[in-house]
Amino acid sequence: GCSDSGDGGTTDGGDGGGDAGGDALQIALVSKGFQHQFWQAVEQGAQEAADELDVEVTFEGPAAETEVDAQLQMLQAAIDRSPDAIGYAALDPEACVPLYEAAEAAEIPVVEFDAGCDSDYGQNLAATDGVAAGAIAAEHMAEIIGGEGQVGIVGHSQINSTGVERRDGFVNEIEENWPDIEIVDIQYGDGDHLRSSDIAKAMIAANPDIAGLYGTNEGSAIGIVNAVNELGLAPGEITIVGFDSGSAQVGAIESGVMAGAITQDPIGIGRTVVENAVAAINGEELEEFTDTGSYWYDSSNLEDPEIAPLLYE
Amino acid sequence: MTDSTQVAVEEQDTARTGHGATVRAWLQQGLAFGSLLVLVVFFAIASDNFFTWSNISGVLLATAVIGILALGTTFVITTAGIDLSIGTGMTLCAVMTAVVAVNWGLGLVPGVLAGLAMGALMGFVNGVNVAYFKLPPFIATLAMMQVAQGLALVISDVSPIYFSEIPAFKNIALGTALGSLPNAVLIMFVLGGIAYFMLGKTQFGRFTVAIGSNEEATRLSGVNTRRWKVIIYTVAGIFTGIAGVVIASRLGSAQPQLGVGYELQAIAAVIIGGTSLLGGRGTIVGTLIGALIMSVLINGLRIMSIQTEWQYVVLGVVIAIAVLADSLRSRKGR
Amino acid sequence: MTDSTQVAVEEQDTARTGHGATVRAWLQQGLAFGSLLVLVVFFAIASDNFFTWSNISGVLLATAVIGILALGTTFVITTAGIDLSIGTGMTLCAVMTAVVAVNWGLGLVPGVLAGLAMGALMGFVNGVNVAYFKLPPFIATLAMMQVAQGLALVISDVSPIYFSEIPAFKNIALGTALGSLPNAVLIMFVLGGIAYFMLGKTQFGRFTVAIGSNEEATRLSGVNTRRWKVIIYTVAGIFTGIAGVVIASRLGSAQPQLGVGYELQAIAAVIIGGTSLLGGRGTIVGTLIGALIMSVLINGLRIMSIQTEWQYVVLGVVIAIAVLADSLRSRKGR
Amino acid sequence: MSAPLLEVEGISKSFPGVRALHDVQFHLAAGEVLVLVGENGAGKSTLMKILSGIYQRDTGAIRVDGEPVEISGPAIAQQLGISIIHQEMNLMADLTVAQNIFIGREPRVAGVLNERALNAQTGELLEQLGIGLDPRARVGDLTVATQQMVEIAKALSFNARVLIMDEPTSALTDTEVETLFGLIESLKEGGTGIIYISHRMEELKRLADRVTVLRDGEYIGDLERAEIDVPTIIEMMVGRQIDEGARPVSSEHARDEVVLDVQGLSTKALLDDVSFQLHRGEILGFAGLMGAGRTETARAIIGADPRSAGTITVHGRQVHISQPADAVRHGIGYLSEDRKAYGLMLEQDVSFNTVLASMKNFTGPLGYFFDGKARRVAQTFVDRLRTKTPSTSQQVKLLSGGNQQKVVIAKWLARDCDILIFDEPTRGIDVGAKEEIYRLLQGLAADGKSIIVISSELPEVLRLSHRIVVMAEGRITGTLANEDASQATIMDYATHLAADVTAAADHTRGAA
Ligand SMILES: Nc1ncnc2c1ncn2[C@@H]1O[C@H](COP(=O)(O)OP(=O)(O)OP(=O)(O)O)[C@@H](O)[C@H]1O
Ligand SMILES: Nc1ncnc2c1ncn2[C@@H]1O[C@H](COP(=O)(O)OP(=O)(O)OP(=O)(O)O)[C@@H](O)[C@H]1O
Ligand SMILES: [Mg+2]
Ligand SMILES: [Mg+2]
Repeated sequence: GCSDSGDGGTTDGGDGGGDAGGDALQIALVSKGFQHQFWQAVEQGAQEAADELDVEVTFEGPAAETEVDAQLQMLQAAIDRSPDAIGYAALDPEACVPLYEAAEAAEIPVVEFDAGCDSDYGQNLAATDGVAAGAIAAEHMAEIIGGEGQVGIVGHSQINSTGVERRDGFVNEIEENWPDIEIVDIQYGDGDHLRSSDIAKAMIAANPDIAGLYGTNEGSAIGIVNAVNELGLAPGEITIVGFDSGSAQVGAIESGVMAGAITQDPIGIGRTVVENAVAAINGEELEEFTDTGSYWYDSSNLEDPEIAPLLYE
Repeated sequence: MTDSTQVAVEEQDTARTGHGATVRAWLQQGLAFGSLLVLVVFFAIASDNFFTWSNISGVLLATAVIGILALGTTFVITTAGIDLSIGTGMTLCAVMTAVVAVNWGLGLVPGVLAGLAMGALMGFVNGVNVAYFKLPPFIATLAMMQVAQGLALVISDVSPIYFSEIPAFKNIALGTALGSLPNAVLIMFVLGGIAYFMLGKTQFGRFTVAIGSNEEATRLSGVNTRRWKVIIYTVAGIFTGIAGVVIASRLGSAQPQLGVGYELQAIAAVIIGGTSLLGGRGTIVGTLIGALIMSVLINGLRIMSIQTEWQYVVLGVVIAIAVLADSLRSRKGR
Repeated sequence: MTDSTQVAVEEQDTARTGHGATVRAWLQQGLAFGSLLVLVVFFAIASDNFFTWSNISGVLLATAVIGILALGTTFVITTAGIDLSIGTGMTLCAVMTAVVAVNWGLGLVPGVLAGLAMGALMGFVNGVNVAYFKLPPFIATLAMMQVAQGLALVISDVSPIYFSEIPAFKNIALGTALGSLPNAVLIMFVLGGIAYFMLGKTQFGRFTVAIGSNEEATRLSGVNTRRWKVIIYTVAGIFTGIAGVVIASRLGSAQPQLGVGYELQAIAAVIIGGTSLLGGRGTIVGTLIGALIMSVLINGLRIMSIQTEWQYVVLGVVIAIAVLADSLRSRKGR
Repeated sequence: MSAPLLEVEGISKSFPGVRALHDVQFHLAAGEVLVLVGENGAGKSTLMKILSGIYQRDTGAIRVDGEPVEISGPAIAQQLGISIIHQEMNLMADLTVAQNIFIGREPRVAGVLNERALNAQTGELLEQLGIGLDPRARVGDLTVATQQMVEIAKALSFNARVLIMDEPTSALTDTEVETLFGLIESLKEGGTGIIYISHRMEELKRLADRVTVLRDGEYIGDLERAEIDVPTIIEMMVGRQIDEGARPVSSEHARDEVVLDVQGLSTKALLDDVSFQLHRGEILGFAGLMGAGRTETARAIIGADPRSAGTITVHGRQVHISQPADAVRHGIGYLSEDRKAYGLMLEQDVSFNTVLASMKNFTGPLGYFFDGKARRVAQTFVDRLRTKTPSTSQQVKLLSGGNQQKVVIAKWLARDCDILIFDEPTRGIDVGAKEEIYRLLQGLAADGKSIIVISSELPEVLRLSHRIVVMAEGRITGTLANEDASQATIMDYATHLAADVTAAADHTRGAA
């Protein structure tokens, strides 16, 4: 017996299917965070899939993406709960290895999302290619500003893989293909809206001719939008390229303050990881990698059927 | 013989203590103000873009939230207490405002009032925990810090709440009622004036200082110290509530995950300004200067495109030096 | 006449103070220990998965880093000081270890020594700032917190450094020299023993308590309080260094962005254990119990799959209650 | 003749603006007791702090055995064999008696503290000194008087060649004073030179081999033992004559109106059925030995400590007092015996401290505080009490001990309570000022205020009180009219219950 919860409607999940087994499968998702909209969307997708497949999921993550240690403890606690499967998004690819061994010993299958662990035990990684996403952002930025001028980056982390990849993808693309564009400054605001807007304002003050600003996640991007609003600049005077989704970014794009942004498919990631977890429990062979993709969206394609579902609130 | 001493005594008076505490307080602030001037001059020379109106007004705006938090917490620190809950508490107030104004659809005024009430409530609970349950302020407010962080997430349903339906809300912080200075800056200075009056010119302020100097002696003097402590923490809570409203207005949204770390910045501003963590010595003007030092420094480093990691290092060193100058001076005074 | 007074005094003594300090200390710890037991029993009943060997050893392992930090900082807090630099300082030590061991290729032992030396250096600087430059400990260590955070990023070149080339490094924390308990746990308990000895049985400990009770009186008794304060902060720094090595070993890497927030957890553990922020009263056993309370609580909430946001709320409330029980008791004791 | 043990010459010391000492000299021979006298703020403590390495002199020379020395810190003073009992308590409250006395000199075995040896050593010392104290008691739990004994034991433990005592008896009752004097005698015989500072004139005759008088930081003169005459000394100290007022008689206050009626007051720790009445216009003295429970009675009345039983009636109405604020509201003010811990805000200025208990008088609409008015009132008290301070904005910690005490008194005079409880009000106050304070209290009583004076100085109790309550072991053992009281009768009441209790205690101990 894997789960100990009493049968029959203990929690919201138990829709009393009345099948032979009775107890629903338990899947523990340990994510990189839970407060950001991105992770909330992942959870949403996971929940949707869970409801369809009639399994129960738990979802947790540390307060900040710096808390590697706290995340390991969450993973440890998840293993000790002995669920039927675990979904894991590694904050650090090395530190998780011993815990994967523990999971293996406890015969709990592990599937991965967003970022993987350097262990052979994990199965399938459902994620976005951050470098590619950053390059797409750079390409659009460069085209909009006409291939020349100064741009700045407000990053959300100089060290987490997402922050680094999105920055590097952007920087590489500019350096390789856009010789007339200069990246004048890169600073990091931890995704804090307020700090990001103060950073953006300082960048604009320091580089009055700046043509574009790129924010590497929702908080950074909205920070830039706020900065431009506070400075009273006309929409489009500075080209803003953002990342992720959320109603504020969608609003900024609709009003023309933001040129466009990259969205990933967090709901898809959530769905995939749960589906894969169930498949793993059933002993199915899984692919090594599922690219959930990243997409450019702007005022022209907001309503497109491929894009609209990706724009979580 | 008596005469000669008297003369000596009077001389001293005019020379050094004058109006004793007052002069000392001014010296203190003078020193902090000196540090601020040095920073401003340095950055003005180092970067052409520092001393522009737009940047200066940006720096002031960036000071507002920390400044308002620091003002409230000056009272608490003057009682020899500390308030670690101001950062996440501010967030909870912002979220409360948003929930009432947007989610419940009650609009701007009830939202703002709810935010302030939330701040007062948190401060009240802190005060009761400290005064009546004798919790060390560090623990009482650390606990509140956690609770506020959790509750902000819970009542916002872990997602930001936008004020897009109430466009007027943005004006609280970003409107310009007076000239071209954002309202948030005005709010900070007005609150500074009120706090200055409260600390320096009222019974409330006297008791705040007295409790910080010697709580037991204050109690034995017939002052209901417990009740006053509750009042002091509640007042600080109201400042937290105002900061919450201001930050929500500035961001146009309530961001429930924000806030951790603001408390240390605000406390640092208070101490840099010259308020003593040991209690009994508080200065409102100093606090505002301290907050300005912090934000000028951060802004200047950004303007100069110093790498973020080096910004931390410089910030740490400058904080130490700013307070060092003060502590060396007061050592000489001995 | 003298006789009668003598008897009276002695009677009072046995009746009220007993073995004075000792009894109080035991009561204190007894209380903290009681809270711990309550938590353990509660979680054991609430979840079948709590009281498994794997989970218990997991909880202990999770306690190790905070516990080691809390041990060192107990000394500092007993002097009525505070150390906010332990969180990011630990990170800087971890990075230092990695840089020397991996980047410079000098291997395990020099790496570990470099980490400890880094810790000692930070503690030393804190101590000098506090003792000789008279910086308030809060500011001195807040500044160090920033500096350490920045330096950790700078010397690691803003990226994690992995110990994959030195597989033995992992054993420092995760090896099992004794039974199946991870070494990190052993290290914590051994350090606990050492700290217990240092605080209770050595002149170092005696002066630590004396400085926290009345620094001026200690100085007037002919103790070189400034030098001892430097020593105390340096010792605390070495504990920080050890914590840095342990966390690096546990993670198999030095994560330069880690650390913020650990200081408050460690300080909370110390206070929950019964050490007074006002100085003069420190307990090592209490600190370990305090650290265990924190990690049992966090683990238990996770095991029970409580939503993260509610975990914060519960954590805050339990911290308050754990210390409340103590403060109510000591109020009665008066 | 060989060089004196200790000799100072031409010592001057100024603090920013305050000239505390100017060209002061004195000398001390081995086996001699030199008593240093002078008004509050005359510079006595400052001079002693220079000798013990806390302050550095501006000019002048210090010679030990004829050799010039530099005393740059407390440790150096210790090495030179100079040991001091400070006027203000300087103990580590969280450490035990033994740990306090031997801080830095603990017995160690291979670096490990030997607590047992430490306690044994301390026990021996205390026994030798005739101080009945458990070496393991935590100092913070002791009363002021007991703490003072610990200070004394600590200073003596150094086997110093020069022992400085800065008002060691200000907190002691006669019993401990006797113990201390016995100690001083034996130290003298052992060749220790003792510098003794006191405002208690009766002690001069008992102790002094020589008296050195300071006034306003200057050396006034020396008197050999044979020349010692209190009025002369007082005149040298204050520059004028002080005539002592007469003892009051109980019938002086004719008014029978009871303003405070305490019945059956008990506390968990000590008090047992304490009952007494205080009349309008009366000064009621409380006498007793150290630890008799006088302070505790006062604290219980004003609600500073919890009561286990008892009623308090003020002006005929039973009142509920659970904290000092309630007491003050009902017109009862309490001046604590421990000014540093419970009386003053040392960091604040004279004006701040003076008005703290009477804030209402200085508060207008919106809680506005009238600072100017407060300063004026503070200044009137500075003048009335002759407090030596450069201005009302001087920080209290910079005043001399006696002047600090005057500030606490001013605080309660400013409050204008109907009922005042003064616990050791003249601790550390010089003779001249003392007499002024006595007159002030009598004036207040004459105006219809009622005053309780707790004092360990029997002459003071007799000088002031209409009636005298004597306590022992937490109980009232007698109430005397002034005309029926003498030092002898009071001591009798103060000890007779103690004797009973001792017998009982011995009995139970025997049984156990
Ligand atoms: N640190 C200081 N700063 C400024 N003034 C001081 C300081 N210490 C003492 N004084 C002043 O020096 C003078 C002498 O003080 P001191 O304490 O030596 O007097 P004292 O003779 O011991 O008086 P008392 O009998 O009241 O104890 C006083 O006027 C006092 O206010
Ligand atoms: N905080 C306290 N808790 C418990 N007992 C105390 C406390 N303070 C004092 N005592 C004890 O209460 C008794 C009465 O002390 P109190 O101070 O009332 O005596 P007193 O007559 O004022 O004498 P003195 O002040 O000269 O020592 C003493 O035995 C003392 O040890
Ligand atoms: Mg003196
Ligand atoms: Mg007493």
